[in-house]
Amino acid sequence: MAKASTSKKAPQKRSTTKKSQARPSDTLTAEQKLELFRWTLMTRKLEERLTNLYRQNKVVGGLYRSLGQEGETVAAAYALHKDDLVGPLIRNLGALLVRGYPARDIAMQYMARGGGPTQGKDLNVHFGDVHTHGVVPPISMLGDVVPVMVGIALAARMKGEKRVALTYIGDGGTSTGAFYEGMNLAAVWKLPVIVIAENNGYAYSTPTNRQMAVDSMVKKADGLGIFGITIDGNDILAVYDAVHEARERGLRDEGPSLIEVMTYRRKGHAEHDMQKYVPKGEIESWEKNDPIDRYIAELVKTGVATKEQLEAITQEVTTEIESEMEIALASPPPNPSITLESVYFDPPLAEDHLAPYRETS
Amino acid sequence: MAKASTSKKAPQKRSTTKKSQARPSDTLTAEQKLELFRWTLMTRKLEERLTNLYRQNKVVGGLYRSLGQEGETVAAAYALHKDDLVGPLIRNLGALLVRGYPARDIAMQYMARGGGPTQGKDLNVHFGDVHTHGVVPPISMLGDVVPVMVGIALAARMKGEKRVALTYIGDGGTSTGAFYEGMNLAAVWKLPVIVIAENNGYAYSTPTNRQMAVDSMVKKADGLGIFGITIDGNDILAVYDAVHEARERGLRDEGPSLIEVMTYRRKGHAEHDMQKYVPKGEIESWEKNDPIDRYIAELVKTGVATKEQLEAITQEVTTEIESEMEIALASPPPNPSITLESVYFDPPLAEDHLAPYRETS
Amino acid sequence: MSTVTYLEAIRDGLHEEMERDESVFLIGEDVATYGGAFGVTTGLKDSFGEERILDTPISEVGFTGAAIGAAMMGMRPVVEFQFLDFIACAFNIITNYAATTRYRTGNGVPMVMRGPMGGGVRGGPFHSQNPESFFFNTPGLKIVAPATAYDAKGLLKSSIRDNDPVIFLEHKYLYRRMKDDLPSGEILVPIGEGLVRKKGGDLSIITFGSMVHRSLEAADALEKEGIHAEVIDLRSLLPFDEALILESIKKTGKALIVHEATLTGGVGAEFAARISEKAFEYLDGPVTRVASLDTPVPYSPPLEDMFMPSTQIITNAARKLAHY
Amino acid sequence: MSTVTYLEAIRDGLHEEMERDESVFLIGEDVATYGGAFGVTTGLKDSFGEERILDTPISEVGFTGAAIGAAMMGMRPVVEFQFLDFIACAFNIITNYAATTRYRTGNGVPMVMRGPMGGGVRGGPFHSQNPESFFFNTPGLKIVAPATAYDAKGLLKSSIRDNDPVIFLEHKYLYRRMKDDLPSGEILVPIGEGLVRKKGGDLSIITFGSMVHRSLEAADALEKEGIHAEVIDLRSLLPFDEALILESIKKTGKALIVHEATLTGGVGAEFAARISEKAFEYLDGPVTRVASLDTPVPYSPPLEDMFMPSTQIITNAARKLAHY
Ligand SMILES: Cc1ncc(C[n+]2csc(CCOP(=O)(O)OP(=O)(O)O)c2C)c(N)n1
Ligand SMILES: Cc1ncc(C[n+]2csc(CCOP(=O)(O)OP(=O)(O)O)c2C)c(N)n1
Ligand SMILES: [Mg+2]
Ligand SMILES: [Mg+2]
Repeated sequence: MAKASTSKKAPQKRSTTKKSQARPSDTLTAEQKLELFRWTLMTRKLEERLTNLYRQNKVVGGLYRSLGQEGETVAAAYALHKDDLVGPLIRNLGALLVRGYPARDIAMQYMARGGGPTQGKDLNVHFGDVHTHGVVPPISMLGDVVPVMVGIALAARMKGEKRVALTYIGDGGTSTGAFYEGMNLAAVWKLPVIVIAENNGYAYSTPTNRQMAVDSMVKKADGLGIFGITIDGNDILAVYDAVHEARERGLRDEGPSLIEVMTYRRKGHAEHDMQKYVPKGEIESWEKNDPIDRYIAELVKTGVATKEQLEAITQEVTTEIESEMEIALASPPPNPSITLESVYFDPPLAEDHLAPYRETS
Repeated sequence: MAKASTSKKAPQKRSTTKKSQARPSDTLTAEQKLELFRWTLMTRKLEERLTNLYRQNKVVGGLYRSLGQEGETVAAAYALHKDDLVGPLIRNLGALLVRGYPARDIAMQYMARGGGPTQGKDLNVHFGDVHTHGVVPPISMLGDVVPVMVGIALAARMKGEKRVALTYIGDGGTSTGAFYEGMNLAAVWKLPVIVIAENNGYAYSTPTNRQMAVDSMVKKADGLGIFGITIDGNDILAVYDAVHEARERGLRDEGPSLIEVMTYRRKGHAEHDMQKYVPKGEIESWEKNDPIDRYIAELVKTGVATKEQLEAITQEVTTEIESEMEIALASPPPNPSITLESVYFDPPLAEDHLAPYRETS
Repeated sequence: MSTVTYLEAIRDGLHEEMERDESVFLIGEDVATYGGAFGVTTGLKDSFGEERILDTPISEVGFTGAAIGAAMMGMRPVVEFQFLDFIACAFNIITNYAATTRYRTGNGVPMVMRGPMGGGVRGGPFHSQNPESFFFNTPGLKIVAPATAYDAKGLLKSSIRDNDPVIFLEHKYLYRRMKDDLPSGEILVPIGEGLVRKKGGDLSIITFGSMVHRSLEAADALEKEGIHAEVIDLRSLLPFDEALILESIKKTGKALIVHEATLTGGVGAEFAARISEKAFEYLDGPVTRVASLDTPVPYSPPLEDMFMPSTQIITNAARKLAHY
Repeated sequence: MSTVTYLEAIRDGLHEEMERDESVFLIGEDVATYGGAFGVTTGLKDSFGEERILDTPISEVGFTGAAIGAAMMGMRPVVEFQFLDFIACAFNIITNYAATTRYRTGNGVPMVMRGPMGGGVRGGPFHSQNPESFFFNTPGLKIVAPATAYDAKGLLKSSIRDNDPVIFLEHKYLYRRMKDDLPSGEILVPIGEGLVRKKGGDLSIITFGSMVHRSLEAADALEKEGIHAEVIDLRSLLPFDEALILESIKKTGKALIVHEATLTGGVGAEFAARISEKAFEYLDGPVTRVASLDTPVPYSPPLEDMFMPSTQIITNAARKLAHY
């Protein structure tokens, strides 16, 4: 069996448009470009704050970071329109912010508080409402969100609505049969499904070359008969461009797109993972390729903002997160009485079965 | 969604070896070439005889034909060595013959007789013994045989044995997650697994272009990072060549091969299927491309045998099948007492639970 | 009034609901052009077009997942499994996605998962299964199992209108063997309500699906011996009509549970457990179960006949219990 | 003698069996380099190499299928599911391929499927499940559920040597909380044999896995009130020790069944059904069950605590039954 090696170079391609052509991101206003900055930064700052809460034992269970990947998540979600739908997974916290969920919601989820979107019934980013926020609530089983997004796009087409459905999946998640069956359906039915395939080097401890035998996930797209492209996932505007184009293709009934974003998971699978399996120097080399640093440089270079302006936004974001965390921390744990609620639309089936034994001794 | 159209041309490629190079089948002796003829013919004749028994209500349940596909099944199995393993599905009856199961076994299975290899516990080609015949017993759920063959190849490698594992799968079956997950494992671990992907136009009533968005299953191989080739499935020696080469690649630790064989299912999914969904003339056009007719022409043209010699073999085969059927028809139904046997290696768990109620009233 | 088979009743139910509600659609293998392996959906493509009757690739996770997504968006998908044995391939996405989403998020996933199940047709181990127990320990799912053409139609229509995922078990042995005269008006059978198919005071036979008919045959045979069995057709399994069961047991004091799935871990155990907990004081005999033998479903007729509960065996068990 | 945790006992069992028998190997996600999500397999790669400790892509059907194929060839694979909740993804290939092959062909598929299951660790709906009931109605499978370090090791070794597919349920709550002094010699706990953990004459508590410990706590509490509960740890669920259960009930006349999975359709129903059929004459009170509430497993501590049977609830139910 092949030896592990993850030192892949991030390719330089940015979009399908030729060098000479205008890129979709060229039409973004300075305001929009700064909004992109703001969400990306907020993702990072919020996760940092959550790590803090985790160390204080306020987070219940594990904590999963997207350090180094915040850009692709946010840019992809940002390229969608209001009516589109997005299905974020654990490392796509940023998409929830873009979609309008306040930081407190995520914090309350992580802290298992009653004020969180699932009232403490489910954890971390496992929430979402297709009607209010266009967000599809995921489950843990990797791959399953893909066919669900296909059904979302199918429903939109049936209703005559022009909406696309975007989800993210890790290199590891693309090994699942659910991913394959879902993508094949979307391919045959030419549905506007966009998948951001996050090639971040690892699935838990397993490097990408022990996960698949292809050297590019574009080949997986070819194998499905759909559009595929590999882009630099730490180049925020490149991700924006690729999703923008995928969206247009989808709405022209040209079918799904698989966008492989080359990026890197700089933290372990979860906070407890000590990353012993990571070769020396690998993390450091990717630190130099940080999406936020790069975007700051780009914004400054292209004159969208000065360093001082970006610093001001950073201050704002930090302040906002602090006040959000205050609200989250003030939320009490859920009331046990909700445990039996909402299993069905109809009343619970076996409300009474432990009741006789609940009286104190 | 795309319109159905199945009028694909069978491509002319025969093997990966260049025109000028020697083909593996060149080294087959006349005897071997006639053996190939014999098995292919026996497959057809046996299935015809089973159809007969089906019409006489002697077959219990459905009957599935491989008319028009007998060549690829037999040639692929024939290209294996004795120690290799094969996992035939419902349309690969011929592989069982090649592997040494007498026609009676298949007939007894189809007629639910006690003398059949599963003693009437399972049906049609659902049998096999890896130890005695190198045959892996399939289950109905499509795709599942693929990861099982991967495990077979894995076990052989662990034991240091040079053996390959071959299975067949329909165009429809390649849509399953089980197929994908299994092939991906084989790809990552570079195991000698060979898959004959039978592109026979339909999965039940569903044409191939409603099953997948690729125009060639070689693209599926590309998507998995494995070797893939499309060949003319009704060219018996071409199939032999492709499997022979795949086998050698596998034993050189170059990983799995996907061989798409272009062929056609000339009968319905099962005997009860009236094929109303088949465009006019399609079946007839494929009748002209019959694998047996073509092989006969080739054998005669290349001087391997005369028409008369082939006619003699045909007579022999017919006679053999008749005597086999006699034996099969003489087999009684199984004794009900075996119903509880062999659920476990250990004695059955609940042997007694209906016993108290079995006494006659 | 018109006489329809169990199979036609399902087709009619689908037809009526698709006409009534634009959000209902059908998805599965070979359901459109071919009309389904058993012909349940024959003609629906002509009435509703390929936009609402969707042939799929062979991908149980794919199309079940697509149904879940569509249901989230307010559609009401009906998923056909070509044989219900293949629902096993979608077990994960059903129990983990479809079943939990309302609980977790407040938004439900209204969808029906249906297909031919059950034995007696010499289908062998993979075309004969009774999969109800697989899903019976998963809160969030509903399971129904009609025994007659009337209930097949009425329960299907209720299932499609239900706001949660429903597994609709069609017994293929009954497809063409059962017929009912159906009134022309709307038929709706509420989920969760059982029915006394035959009244009697000596013992209660609690059953559903194909075994309703064998149990009724057994009850008729016993009648001649002066034993009066009450036969309860549960119709719904999750939720099931506990009140109806308990009421009957309180009258008869004896419970015989009959199902076609294998004994150990079959849903009958739950009925037995409820009875022995909640009607303990009323019991005049052991709670008895008759179910298939604990083996895979064998194919050959003598084996399958030995495997499945026969009318004779049900009769014997009922007699023994009555005489207890 | 050495003191080992439940988790270490499993690791030691794996190590011993891999040393004893070359055909044993381990396959699963992150089991080699990382040593498994919970560290159960830490160090095994160093001892046995990557040839026998195989990290897989994320493909539960793929690697379970591969284990089936290898088992057919005479190997004895041990499959790790990173969390046992994910065994749902392989439900089809386990119940249809692994479980039926011996019956159909005479050749069995010896393999062990193991992983961390169960709640109480705030894992939420998809990292806390008790999946035993999913597989309980599938003849051909075996299921074991150790409650102590001793049994974890002894049952694992027996499972690996068993000639049929065994689902080995490791309760993650017990991984580091349970410790035993293990003798240095070979430990083998036979599959199918339960154990009386505490003797008593007033009622029988029938349980397994994590609930053994809460049941023992309940029994201790009741002791002070003068109520003597017998606590039976089934250890194996399929097959389960019916004789031991019946023997105890014949003595106490009262059965309380406790498990962590949700009530409706849980395996406890089967135990209740067997008792009410086979020990009917001995029963002095209703067969009672205490199990989790019929909902998905909620995440937040107050909800999960409400959801799962507490020692207090078990005590109350046992007291009520004792006083019946
Ligand atoms: C079907 C399934 N199997 C196993 C797991 C356990 N698991 C959770 S995350 C993970 C690794 C995911 O890797 P990847 O898809 O590359 O995403 P990343 O963590 O890199 O973002 C695994 C194995 C799971 N969630 N679902
Ligand atoms: C997982 C699964 N889903 C559905 C079926 C029902 N089924 C049996 S054969 C068949 C069509 C198979 O088509 P293909 O794979 O192309 O093989 P062919 O019949 O053409 O040889 C279907 C849908 C099945 N056996 N397994
Ligand atoms: Mg990854
Ligand atoms: Mg086909």
